Amino acid sequence: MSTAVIHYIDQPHPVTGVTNSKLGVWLFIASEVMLFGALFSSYIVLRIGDPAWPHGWTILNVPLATLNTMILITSSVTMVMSWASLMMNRFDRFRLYMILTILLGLGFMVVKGFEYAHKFEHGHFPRTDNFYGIYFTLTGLHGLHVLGGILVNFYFLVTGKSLWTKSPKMFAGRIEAAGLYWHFVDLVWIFLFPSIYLL
Amino acid sequence: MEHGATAEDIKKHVRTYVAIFVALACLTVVTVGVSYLHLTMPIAVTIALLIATIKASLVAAYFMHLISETKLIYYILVVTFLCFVGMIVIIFFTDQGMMHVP
Amino acid sequence: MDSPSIYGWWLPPNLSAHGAIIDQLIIVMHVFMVALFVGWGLFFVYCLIRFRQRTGHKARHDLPHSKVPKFIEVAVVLFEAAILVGLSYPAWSKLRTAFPNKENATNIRIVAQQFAWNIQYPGRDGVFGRTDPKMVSDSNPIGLDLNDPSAKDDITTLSQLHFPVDKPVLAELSSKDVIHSFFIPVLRVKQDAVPGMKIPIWWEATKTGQFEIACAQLCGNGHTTMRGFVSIDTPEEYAAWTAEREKELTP
Amino acid sequence: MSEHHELGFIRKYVFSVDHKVIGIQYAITGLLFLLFGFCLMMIMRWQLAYPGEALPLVASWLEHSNKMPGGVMGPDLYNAFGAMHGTIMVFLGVVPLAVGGFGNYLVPLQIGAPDMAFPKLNAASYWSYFVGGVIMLGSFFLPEGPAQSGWTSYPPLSNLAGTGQTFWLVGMIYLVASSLLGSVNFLVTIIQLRAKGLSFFRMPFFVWAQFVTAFLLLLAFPPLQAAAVFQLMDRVVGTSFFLPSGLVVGGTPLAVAGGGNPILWQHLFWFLAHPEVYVLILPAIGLVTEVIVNNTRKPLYGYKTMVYSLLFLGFMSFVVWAHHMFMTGMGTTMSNFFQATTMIISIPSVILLSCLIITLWGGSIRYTLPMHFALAFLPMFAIGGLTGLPLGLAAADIYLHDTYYVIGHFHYVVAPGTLFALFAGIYHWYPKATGRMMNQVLGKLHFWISFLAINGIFMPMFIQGFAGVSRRLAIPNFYAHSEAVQGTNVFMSISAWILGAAQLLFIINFFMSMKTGKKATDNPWDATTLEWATPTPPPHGNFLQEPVVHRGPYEYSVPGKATDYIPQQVS
Repeated sequence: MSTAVIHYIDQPHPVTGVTNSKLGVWLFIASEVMLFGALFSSYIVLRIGDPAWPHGWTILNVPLATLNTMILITSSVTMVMSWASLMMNRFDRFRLYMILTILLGLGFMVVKGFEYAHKFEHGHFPRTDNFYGIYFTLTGLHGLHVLGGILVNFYFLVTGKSLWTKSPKMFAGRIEAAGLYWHFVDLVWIFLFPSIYLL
Repeated sequence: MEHGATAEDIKKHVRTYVAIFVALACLTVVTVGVSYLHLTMPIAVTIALLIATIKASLVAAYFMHLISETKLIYYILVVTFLCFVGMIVIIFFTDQGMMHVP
Repeated sequence: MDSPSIYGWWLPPNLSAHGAIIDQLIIVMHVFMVALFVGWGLFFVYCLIRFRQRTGHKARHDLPHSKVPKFIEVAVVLFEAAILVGLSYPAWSKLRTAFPNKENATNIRIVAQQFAWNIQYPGRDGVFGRTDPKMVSDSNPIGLDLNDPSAKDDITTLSQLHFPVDKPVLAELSSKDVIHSFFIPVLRVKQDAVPGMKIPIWWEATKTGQFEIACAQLCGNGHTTMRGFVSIDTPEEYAAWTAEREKELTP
Repeated sequence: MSEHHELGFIRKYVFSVDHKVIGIQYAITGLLFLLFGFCLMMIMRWQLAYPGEALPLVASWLEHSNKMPGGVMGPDLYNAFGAMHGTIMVFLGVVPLAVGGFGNYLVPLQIGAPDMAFPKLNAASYWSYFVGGVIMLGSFFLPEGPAQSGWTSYPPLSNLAGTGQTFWLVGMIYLVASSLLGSVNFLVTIIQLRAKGLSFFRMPFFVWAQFVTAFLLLLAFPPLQAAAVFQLMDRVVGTSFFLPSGLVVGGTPLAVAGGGNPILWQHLFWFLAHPEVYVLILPAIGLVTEVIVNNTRKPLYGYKTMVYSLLFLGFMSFVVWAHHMFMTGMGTTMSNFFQATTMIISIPSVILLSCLIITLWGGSIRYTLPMHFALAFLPMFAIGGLTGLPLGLAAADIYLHDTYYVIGHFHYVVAPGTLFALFAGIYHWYPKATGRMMNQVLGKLHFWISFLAINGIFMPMFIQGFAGVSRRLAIPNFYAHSEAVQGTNVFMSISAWILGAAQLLFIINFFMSMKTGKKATDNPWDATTLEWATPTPPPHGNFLQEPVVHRGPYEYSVPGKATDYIPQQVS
């Protein structure tokens, strides 16, 4: 067996200055930018092609969505706080903030669930017209990304203790990576919210 | 620990995070308020996108630490942004390119 | 079908006014490509023979950089730019912007459907009748709305395109179901028929004869048998043909 | 992480996280799919050569089969085989073999890394590809058969197709996910895990090719993912993103909301598919460069020029996609833009090819078996590239679009181009992977028969293109202008079957040489790059001690040195 081992897992590469996981997450975010870019450009093309496209605020519940936006922004803050408390060697504070982030994420999904249920009751389905099609597809895909983020955060919450004791720097790097993904998902919602609900 | 963060440093960070949070919340209220004015589409779109870009850059700069990031990540983001703009502009632009019955 | 086949192993004869520039572009490009390929090929084979491994012959680590490849490369780029701006841009803009005006052109509408071409003529009043998807039936494939006065005199045929020679034809191409592609090899005309879009195309035939319309875009199982017939008539034949069709319209 | 305890069979070979085992898994699966896609084509060639006649030998077995009654291939089965031939060869055959197989196996070795940056992610990307492949194969057993609206699956036709299309979409989502995970892995490995002293401009050109390919995969695939989700919503949930209003299918108006735009799918699909075709050719150029430089015993001509044109090619491939869509009713402004970018993108390809040919000047060329394939790649890729020019000019494209000229163009780039480069790669690195050389006689036979047969198939396609024969026609001689060139179809079909037979030689050689091939040393080709500095076959963790790189990748025939090559890691 050779002695070689994969480097730069826990400390940054001397030249590039980043760890493997951070670079990997940023590359993954780059591909997500292209995914949501494609979704947005399709939304633009479809909306231009259809002059009878209704305004978002005539159909959708804007106050509820504003609340949802607030929830997601707060979860972004608690996420970064959980990372900061790891930097301050306060694992208990990390656990508190991570639980908060997960609860806020679930809250976001629950509010979205109510929104969808409300639409379905009134017989508005994705096939009703392209406005609903785009609404359900874009917010649905974003919702799946939020769900993915919740699962990752939950995994780190559960296995956090053992990883933290084994190698604190590596665990802090992983939380930062999870944080980057979570902030990106919040960033997508920051664009999604006005373009669908407010225009 | 990264970039020599002492406990004191992190406390300063925490204060900025809370400040950013307040800024984001206010901007959200503003963008919703503007939408209640039901402005004409071109104006509404530019305002909404402007506010969204400000909020997005706040999140990216402070929460994602892009302020103090390495050159490599900037390269990747610049290339991605160029391809992103290439896709958005040209797909948007193509609709004008379609011929119209004379 | 025409007795001695006019089709062979090279481009079919060009019977349209705008076809000449397309053929010229294809031929010029291929002369350029063959020249490049032969040049490359000769240099390639020469190197293979002269620099093959044999006793007493050593590879040279660093070589004097001759300027020749750079000149050839620049020449190739300039030639390509010349063809692009000189031939291709004008040919394309002529076809896509210089539409003949409606008065002295034969106006037709072509509606592609799964596995046939519906051709609609405006009739004597020169106005196309309104069509409505809900009125489509076996006898009325394009859903012509018969209580619209201007639709009464519209002649509609299935895969039979007739038009007079030496007169531009202004066609409006669309499709009922999937994407088809209206292709007449001898007239050098090819245009996708996209459902939901009405795309104007025009051409002008310079010789009479009977030819075929092919479908160039996969449109289902009948894509391969979706043939239409083009008959380029003299003005007299065309007038006789339209008169015949009008007789069928008035019961 | 190199675990020290011995792994069980399953974890060592099936769910392995070693980049070499995963590379071989990708390569074997890719080769099997290539063979399967090849067989689909060989059956289609029978219908094209003898339209309407029953297949020989097997007609009696298919007497009352519902797919091929009496052994005669109907248009539905022809379209199904055509669509799946394209999908399997591109997404399941060439990309996994070129990027998954060669990339996974060679990149860590050539940059002196013990493994890929994320070994578990590497295994996950293989198994996501495997699931996508199983779904694609599964769609053959559906009552309505697999997807049959072309490998491009343009709506509205693909929206109205049978459930095979839904399987195609779900399979595509898995394949796209696999390529995305793979590209993140490649980029992080190449950026982070290069050995000490291995700067970016000392990397072998093959690693550069994989680097640019990974970027193309990373940024171009997501739009197809979005388009596949939209089409899945259209087909399954009934939305009408790609269905315009007022569609009348089979006499009855379609009950959908309408308002969609079928051209939107074409934009999203071709936004991916053009970088995808560069993903097919860039690793091939990388492989060919390694083999040519090694066998001409002299440094690569214009290494930096080639790297810059590679990067320029990579970026330009994002802004040329609409030259596939000149006929969809495009105005002058857009078509002029895309004609210009298509002409511009031909320049780096010409530079790459010219640098490779000029590398031969002043060399001492050894005609080894891999060199045969690598040298054959050059003129074939030249024909493929050049025939792209008339298609890039919108006016000439009016006549040549969707004819057999297009099929000849891209097959010249992919078949004698990429596949010959992959064969060169297999013959070149087989000794490193198995410790034995491949049989020379079988190899030479395989080369010469394949070379002649492959030109026999694709050269007549240009003649059919000039005659105006449209592509994807199940009955080849239905139109008068296609009846005139029907003779070429018979010639092409016979060449296709000869090519098929020639591949048997390769398959026999591939498996036979594992046991009976001539023993090979660690560096049989006297090469300079790092992968030859490992024992054969390289153990888990690759290098006994971490290599340190002292010079560029191609230091051959340095004057005043004992041997005519100096490996990178020799101090």
